[in-house]
Amino acid sequence: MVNQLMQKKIKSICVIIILTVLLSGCWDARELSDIAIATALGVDKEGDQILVSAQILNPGEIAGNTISTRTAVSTYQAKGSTFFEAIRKLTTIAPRRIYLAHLRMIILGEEFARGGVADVLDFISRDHEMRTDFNFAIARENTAENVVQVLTPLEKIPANKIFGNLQAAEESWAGVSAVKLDELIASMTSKGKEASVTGLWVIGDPEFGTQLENVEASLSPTEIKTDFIGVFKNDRFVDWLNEEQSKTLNRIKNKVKNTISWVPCDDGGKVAIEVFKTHANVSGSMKKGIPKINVDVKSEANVGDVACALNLTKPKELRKLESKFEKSIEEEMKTSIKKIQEMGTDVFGFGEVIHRASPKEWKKVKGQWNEIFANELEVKVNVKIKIRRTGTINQSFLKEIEEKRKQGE
Amino acid sequence: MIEKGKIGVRQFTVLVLMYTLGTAVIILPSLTASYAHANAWITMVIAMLIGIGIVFMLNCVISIDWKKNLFELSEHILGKWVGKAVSVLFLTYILLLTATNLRQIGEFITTQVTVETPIQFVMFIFMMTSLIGVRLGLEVIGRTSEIFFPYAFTSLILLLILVAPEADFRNVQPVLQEDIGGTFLAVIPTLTTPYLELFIFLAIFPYVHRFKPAKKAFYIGVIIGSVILTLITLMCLAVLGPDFTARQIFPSYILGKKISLANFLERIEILVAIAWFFTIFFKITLNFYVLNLGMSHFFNLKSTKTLSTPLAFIIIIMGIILFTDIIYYNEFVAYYAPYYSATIGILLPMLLLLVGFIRKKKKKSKVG
Amino acid sequence: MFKVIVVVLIAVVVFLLDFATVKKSKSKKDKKVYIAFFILALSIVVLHVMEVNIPTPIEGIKQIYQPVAEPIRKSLEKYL
Amino acid sequence: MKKKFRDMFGKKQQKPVQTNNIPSNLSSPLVTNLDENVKTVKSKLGNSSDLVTRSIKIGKNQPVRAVILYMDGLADKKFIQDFITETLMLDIRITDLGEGQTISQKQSEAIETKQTQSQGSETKNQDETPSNADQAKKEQTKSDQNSQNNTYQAIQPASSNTSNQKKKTRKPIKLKQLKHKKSSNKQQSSESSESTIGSKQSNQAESGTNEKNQTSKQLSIEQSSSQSSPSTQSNQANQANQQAKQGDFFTILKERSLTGSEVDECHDYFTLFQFLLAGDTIILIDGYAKGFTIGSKGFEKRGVEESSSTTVIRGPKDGFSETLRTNTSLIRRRLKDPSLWIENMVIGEKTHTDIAVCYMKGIVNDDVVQEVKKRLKDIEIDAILESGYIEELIQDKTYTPFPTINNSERPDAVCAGLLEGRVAIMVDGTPFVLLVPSLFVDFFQSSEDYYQRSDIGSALRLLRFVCFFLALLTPSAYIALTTFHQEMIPTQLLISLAAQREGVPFPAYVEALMMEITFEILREAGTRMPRAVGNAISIVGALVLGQAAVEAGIVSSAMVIVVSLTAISSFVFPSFNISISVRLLRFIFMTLAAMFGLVGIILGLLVMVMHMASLRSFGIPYLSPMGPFIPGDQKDSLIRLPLWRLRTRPKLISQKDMEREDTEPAKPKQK
Repeated sequence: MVNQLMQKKIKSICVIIILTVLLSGCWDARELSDIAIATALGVDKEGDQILVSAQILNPGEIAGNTISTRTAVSTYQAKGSTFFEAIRKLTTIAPRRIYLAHLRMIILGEEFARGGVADVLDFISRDHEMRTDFNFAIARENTAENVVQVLTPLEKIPANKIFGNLQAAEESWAGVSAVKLDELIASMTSKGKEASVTGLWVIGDPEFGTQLENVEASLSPTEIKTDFIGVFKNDRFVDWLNEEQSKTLNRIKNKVKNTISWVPCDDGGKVAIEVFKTHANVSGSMKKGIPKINVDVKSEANVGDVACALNLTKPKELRKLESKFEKSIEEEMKTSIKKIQEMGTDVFGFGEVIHRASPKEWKKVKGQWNEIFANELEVKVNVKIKIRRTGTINQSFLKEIEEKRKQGE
Repeated sequence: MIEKGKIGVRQFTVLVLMYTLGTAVIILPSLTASYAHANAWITMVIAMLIGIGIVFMLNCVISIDWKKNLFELSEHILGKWVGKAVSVLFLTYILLLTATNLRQIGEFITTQVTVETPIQFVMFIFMMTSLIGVRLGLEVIGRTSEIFFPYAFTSLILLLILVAPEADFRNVQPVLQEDIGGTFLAVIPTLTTPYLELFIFLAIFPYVHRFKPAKKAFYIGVIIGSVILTLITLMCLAVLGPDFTARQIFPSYILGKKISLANFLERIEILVAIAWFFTIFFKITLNFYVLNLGMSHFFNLKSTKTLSTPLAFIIIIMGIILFTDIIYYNEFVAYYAPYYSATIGILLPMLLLLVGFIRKKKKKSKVG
Repeated sequence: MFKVIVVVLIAVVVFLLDFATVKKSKSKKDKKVYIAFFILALSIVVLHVMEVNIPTPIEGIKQIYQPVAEPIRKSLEKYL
Repeated sequence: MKKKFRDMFGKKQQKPVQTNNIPSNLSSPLVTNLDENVKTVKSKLGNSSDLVTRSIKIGKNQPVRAVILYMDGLADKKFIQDFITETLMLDIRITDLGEGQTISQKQSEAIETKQTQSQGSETKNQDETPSNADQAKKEQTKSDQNSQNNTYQAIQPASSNTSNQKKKTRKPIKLKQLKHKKSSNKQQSSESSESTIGSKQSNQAESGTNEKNQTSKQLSIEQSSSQSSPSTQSNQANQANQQAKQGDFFTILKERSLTGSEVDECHDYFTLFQFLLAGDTIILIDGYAKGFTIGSKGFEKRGVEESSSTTVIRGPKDGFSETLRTNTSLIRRRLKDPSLWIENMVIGEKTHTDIAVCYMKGIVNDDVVQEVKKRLKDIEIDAILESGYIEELIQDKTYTPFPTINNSERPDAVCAGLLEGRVAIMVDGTPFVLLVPSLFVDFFQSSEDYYQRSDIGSALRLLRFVCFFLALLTPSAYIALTTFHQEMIPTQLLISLAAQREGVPFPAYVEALMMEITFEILREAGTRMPRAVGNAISIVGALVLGQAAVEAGIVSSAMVIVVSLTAISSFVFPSFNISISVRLLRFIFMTLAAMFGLVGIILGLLVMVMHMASLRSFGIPYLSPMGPFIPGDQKDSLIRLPLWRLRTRPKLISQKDMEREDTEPAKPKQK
C-alpha cells in the first residue's frame, strides 16, 4: 500500500519533470511575428557572386487596419558566392528570418540566366522550405533586382501581381507561359526537350518604380509587363521568342486556353476570332534516320470582332473565314517553328515525341538531337478551325454605317 | 499463450495493409525510379506478383500449426535448440527492422517537417507512443488501427485523385522499351521493404479470431497495399517525371505538394504525410510488438510487456547508430538489405516449411 | 559527464516506474531478464551519450552478403 | 513519511469498526412497552423536532393505547389524517373487532397480574421524566440485569435527561457509554434539582398526548397496566402468550382498519427507523413488541419538469425528478412490458439511499446485470448523495478523461437505452439516471436524433462529431499551424494572421492558453453564480475580455475567433461529461502542438485513441462499433439510418432478442 502510494507520487513528479523537459523541445517553433515572408526572389550576377534580392512582405501594411505611408513590401539584398549563402546572408540585413514557403515568383536576371541557372535550381529543389508552386520568369533586358523592387498598384504585393498576371495572360492571351519548378527541371534534364521561361519587362523608369509615388498615380509610370518567352539551351538562356513564336510554342505545348487571332478581310479591314479549346496533337516518326513531326491543331473559335463588311448570314462565308484562319495560323506556326529550329533549341519537346514513337531509333540520335532538330527535322503543321458562334449578334452593323457615311458624302 | 487478446479478421487485414504501405510508400517510388526510370511502376507490379507468392508461402508455413506463433513454430518444428537459434535470427532481424523503420520516420520528419528538431528526439517521442501501444496489447493496436484506417486510406486515395489532373502519362512512355534490365533488377531492392518483412505476421496469426479468413485477409491486405503503392509510384512518375522522382528522397511527399484544387485545397501535403505517419506508426508498433513477443518466448517470460521499456531504448539508440547518414542508409537499402531480408524473410520460412513437411510425412508414415 | 549523470538519473526514475509492472508478474525470471536488458539498454544509451563510436551491425551484414551483393550492385548501378 | 502513511491507512481500517456499532445497536428488537419504545425512538433521533408522536386509543370499550409516529415533512399528513388516524380513532369504534377485542382483553388481564408488583415505580415513569437521579439509577440497575437489551436501557436514563446529554448518548457506542457513565451520573445528580422544572416544562410542550394518557388511564384502570414498562417477570411469562395473540390482533387491525396500501410489520428499531425516516408512518401498539409501518411517503418534491441539462426541440419534455418512485413511474409509463424489471437496493450506511436497477429482462445481457449488481453490492460508503457517487464507484477505470458511464435526465433517453439492452441505475435524490454500458458514440447521441427525420438526425450527429474534433483540436491546430507549419496556411490568410500578430507580446501558445483559461473561468463562473447576474458575465466576457484584449493588442483577433469556435463547439454535445473531457484534453493537445506541431498533435491523437481503445464499459469495448468495427451497428453510430433500417439492437450490448422490428419502408401504392 505504502509503496503504491509512494510510486504514485513518484510517477506524478516524473510526469511533471518529463513534461518540463519536453516543453523545451520546440526547436522548430517560430512565431508568425518572427518570420519575414518572402514572396519574390530576384537572382542576379555581380562579378563572381550571386546577388539575391528578396521581396519581403510587410503584413501590417497589407492587412492591418491602419494606413501608413510605408510600403507593403520591402526588398532586401545580399551577395554570396552561392545562392544558398546569399539567402542566408539576407538575415544579416533583414530583421527576421526569411521564410520561403510562400514564394510566388523567382525572377532571374537576363545576364544571370545566360550564365546558367542550374545551381540555383538545385538549391530550390533541395531546400525543404521551398515548394514547387511558384513561377519562374526572366527579367528581359534588365536585372532581376530592378524587377523585384517595382511597386505595383491595385495588387499590393508585386509578386502576387506578376503571378496573377502570368496566370491571366496564359489563360487569355497565350503569349506567355507560367513555368513551375518541376517542369523547368524536367525540361532542362530531358534530352529531347529544352526549357522556356516567360519574360518580364519593366516599362518606364525602374528607379521611379521603387517609390511609393509610383502606386499613387492612376496610371503608374513604371509597370511590369509579362510578355515573350525566353528559350534555354540546357540551363543557359539563349534567346527571346517573339509574340507569334511564343504563341506557336504554347499551341504545340497545349498550353493555350484562350487566345485571339485576326486576318484581313478581302475588302480591307480586319476580322478577329476568339480561339478556345485548342488541342494540338504532336505525333512523330523516324524513318531511315529522318525524324518527322506532325502537328495537328484543332481549335474551336467564335467570331469576336468584325471590322469589315462580311456577310455572316451565310454558312459559306463562315467556311471561307475558317479556311482563311487555318491558312494564316498554319503559316504563322510554320514560320515560327522554322525560326525556332534555326535557334537550335528544341523547346517544343519534339525529341521526346520521337523518343516515345521509336525509342530504338532515338537512341542513335539522342546525342546530337539539337543539331538534327535544327537541320534535319521535318515539321508538318495542320490546323483545323471550327467557328461555332458569332457572338451575340450575327450581321455586323458596320455595313449600315458605311452606307450612311456614303450617303452623307 | 502469452498474448491473451484476440484481433478480428478485419483488424488483421487493416494491419497487413498498413504494414505493406508503411515505410514503403515514402521510400519505394524513389528507389525503383532510380533504376527502372519510367518503368518503375512495372517493377512495382512484378514485385507485387512475387510478393503474393511470398504470402502464399507464408500461409503454407503457418498452416503447419496455426495455433503457434512464429517463435513457437520454429521451436516446434526445428526442436528446442535449433529453433531457439532460428528465433534469434528472426529477433535480430526484427530488432534491426524496427530500428530502421524508426530511423526512416525520423529521417522523414527531420528532412521535411521539423528540420531543426534533433532526430533522436523525434525518434524518442515516436518510440514512446509505440511503447504505449505495445503496453496496451495487441487488441488495442488492432482496434486503433481500425480507427485510423479510414483516415489513412481515404487520404491516400484522395491524394491519388487530386493529383490526377496534373498527371502527364507521356512521362511514363515508352512503356518497357528502355532500361528493361533495370526494371527487372530493381525488383530486388523493391521486394525488401514490404514483402520480405511480411513474415512477422506469422507471429500475429495465432491471435486472429478465425484462421481461414485470416489467410485470405493476408492476401487482401498485401494486394490492396501493393496496388496503392504501385498507383502512387505511377502518379509520382506521371506528375513529377521519372528523373525528378528518382532524385527526390521522399517523392510521394512532393506529390502531396502538387495537390491543388480550385486554388483552395492546396498546401495540404502534411495531411497526406500524416496518413503515412499512421501507417508507419503501425508498422513500427507491430514490429516492436512482435519483437517483445519473440523475446518473451525466447526467455520464457510471463508477459510480453516485461522487456518493452529497455527494448524501446535499445531500438532508439540502434536507430541512431545503425546508419551514419542517409546516403549510407540508401546504399544499404538498395544493395545489401535485400539479401539479408531474403535470408530471414524467405529462406528461414522455407526451412520451416520443408522441415515441417518432412516431419509431417514421417509422422504419417509412422501412423500408416 | 553531466549528460551521463542526467541519463543515469532518468534511467533510475524510469526503472522505478517501470519495475513495478514487472514485479506484478511475480516471476523471478522476468525480473532477472528485465534487469539484464535494462542494464544493456542503459549502457548503450550511456555510450551513445558519451559519444563513443559503437560499431554498427550493418557493417557486419554488409561483409556477410558482400559476395552476393556486389555483382548485382554493379549491374544495378549501370541503370542509375 | 512512512509512518505518516501508515497512520493514514490505520485510521482507514479502524473506521468500519466504529460504524459497525450503530446497526448492531439499532437492530435490537422492540419491546412490549409502548412508552419505552416511543422514548427510545425519540432519544435515538435526538428528540429531533420533526418527529411527530401522536398517541391515540383504539377500540370502543376497552381502548388500546397506540402511538402514531411519523416524520413531519417526509410523510403525507393528509394521508395520515384520513387513512390512519381517522380510521383508527373513529371508524374502528363502530367496527366490530370481534375476536380481536376479546383477545386483547384477555391479554391485558394477564399482563395486569404481573404488572401490579412494579406498578408503584412504573406509574411515575409514565411522565417520561425521571424526576430524580435515584430513579434513573434504579432503572439503570434494572436494565443492567435485563440481558435482553442492555444497550437500549443504558441509553434511556441519559436520554431522559437534559438535551446536552442526549447529544452525547445519541451515538450509542458501547465504549463511550461506559466511559461516560460516571460523568453522566454525576451530572444527573447535580442537575437533578434544576432539571425537574426544566424538563417538566419541556415535556408539557412536547407531549400533550401524555397528559391525555394520564387522564385516560384513570378512566380505564385495566388498560393502564399495559402502559407499564416491561419487567423481567412479565416479559418472560407473557412472551409466549402474547405472541400467540398479538398476531391475531395485528392481522385484524391490518386487514380491517389500516387502509394504507403498503402495510408492513417491523420488529426492531433498525427497520423501524428505516421506514420512519423514509417518510412512512409507524404505529406502535401498547403491549406488542412490534409495530406497523404504513407507506405514507409524502414529502415535498419537485414535480416532473423539463430537464435542464439536456433539452430538445422536439420530443417529450418531462424529465426525471429527485424522487425515485416518480422516476421509475416515468419509465414504467413508457415501457408497459412485464420484462421491465426494477430491482431495489439500499446503499450508504448513513444515507440509506434507495437505488433501483432497471433493465429489460430478455434483452439485456445477463452478465452485465450480474456485474452491475456485484459492483453495486461491493460499494461500502457512508453516503450516496448523487448518482455521480455510484458512477465513480462502479466505473471500469478511474484515471481516464473519458466517461464510461452515461447519464441522462430524460426518461425517453433512458427507455431507449433500456431497449438497447442497457442497464439503468436510478438513485433516489437525483434526477440523473445512469446508463451502463456506455460507449463513446453514446455521448454524441441525442434522443432528438430519433424524433427528427433520419437524414437531418444523421447530419446533426455528424456535426457533433465534427464539433468534438473542433473543440478538441482548434486551438492546438492554430498553434501548430502558426508556429510550425506556416507553409500550410494560404498566403493571404497568413498575411492577415501575421498582421494581427504584429505587436502581440506573447507566443501563440501562451496567447491560446491565456484565452482558453479565461474562457474556462468565464464558463465556470457562469454555472456557479446566481442567475440574476448572468448577463453581467456575458458582457464582461464578450466585451471586456474579447474586444478589449484585442484592441489592447494583448491577443490577436484570430485567437478570439479560435477560442469562440472551440467554446461553441464544446456546447454541442448532448452529454455534459464528454464536454468536460474535451475541455481537459484540449490543454494537453495545445501543449503537444506547442512542442512538436502537427506531429505532436498526431502522436497525441494516437495515444488518446489507443487509450480509448483500451477502455471498456462493463466489458464492452469503449470504441465499438468503430474499433472493433461492427458493420451492422454502423446504422446507428455516426449517423442514424431511417427507423425501418434499425432492425437489430446494438450487437455487443445486447446479444439476445436482437430483432427490433420488421417494418417495411412505407411506399405509396402503385396503381
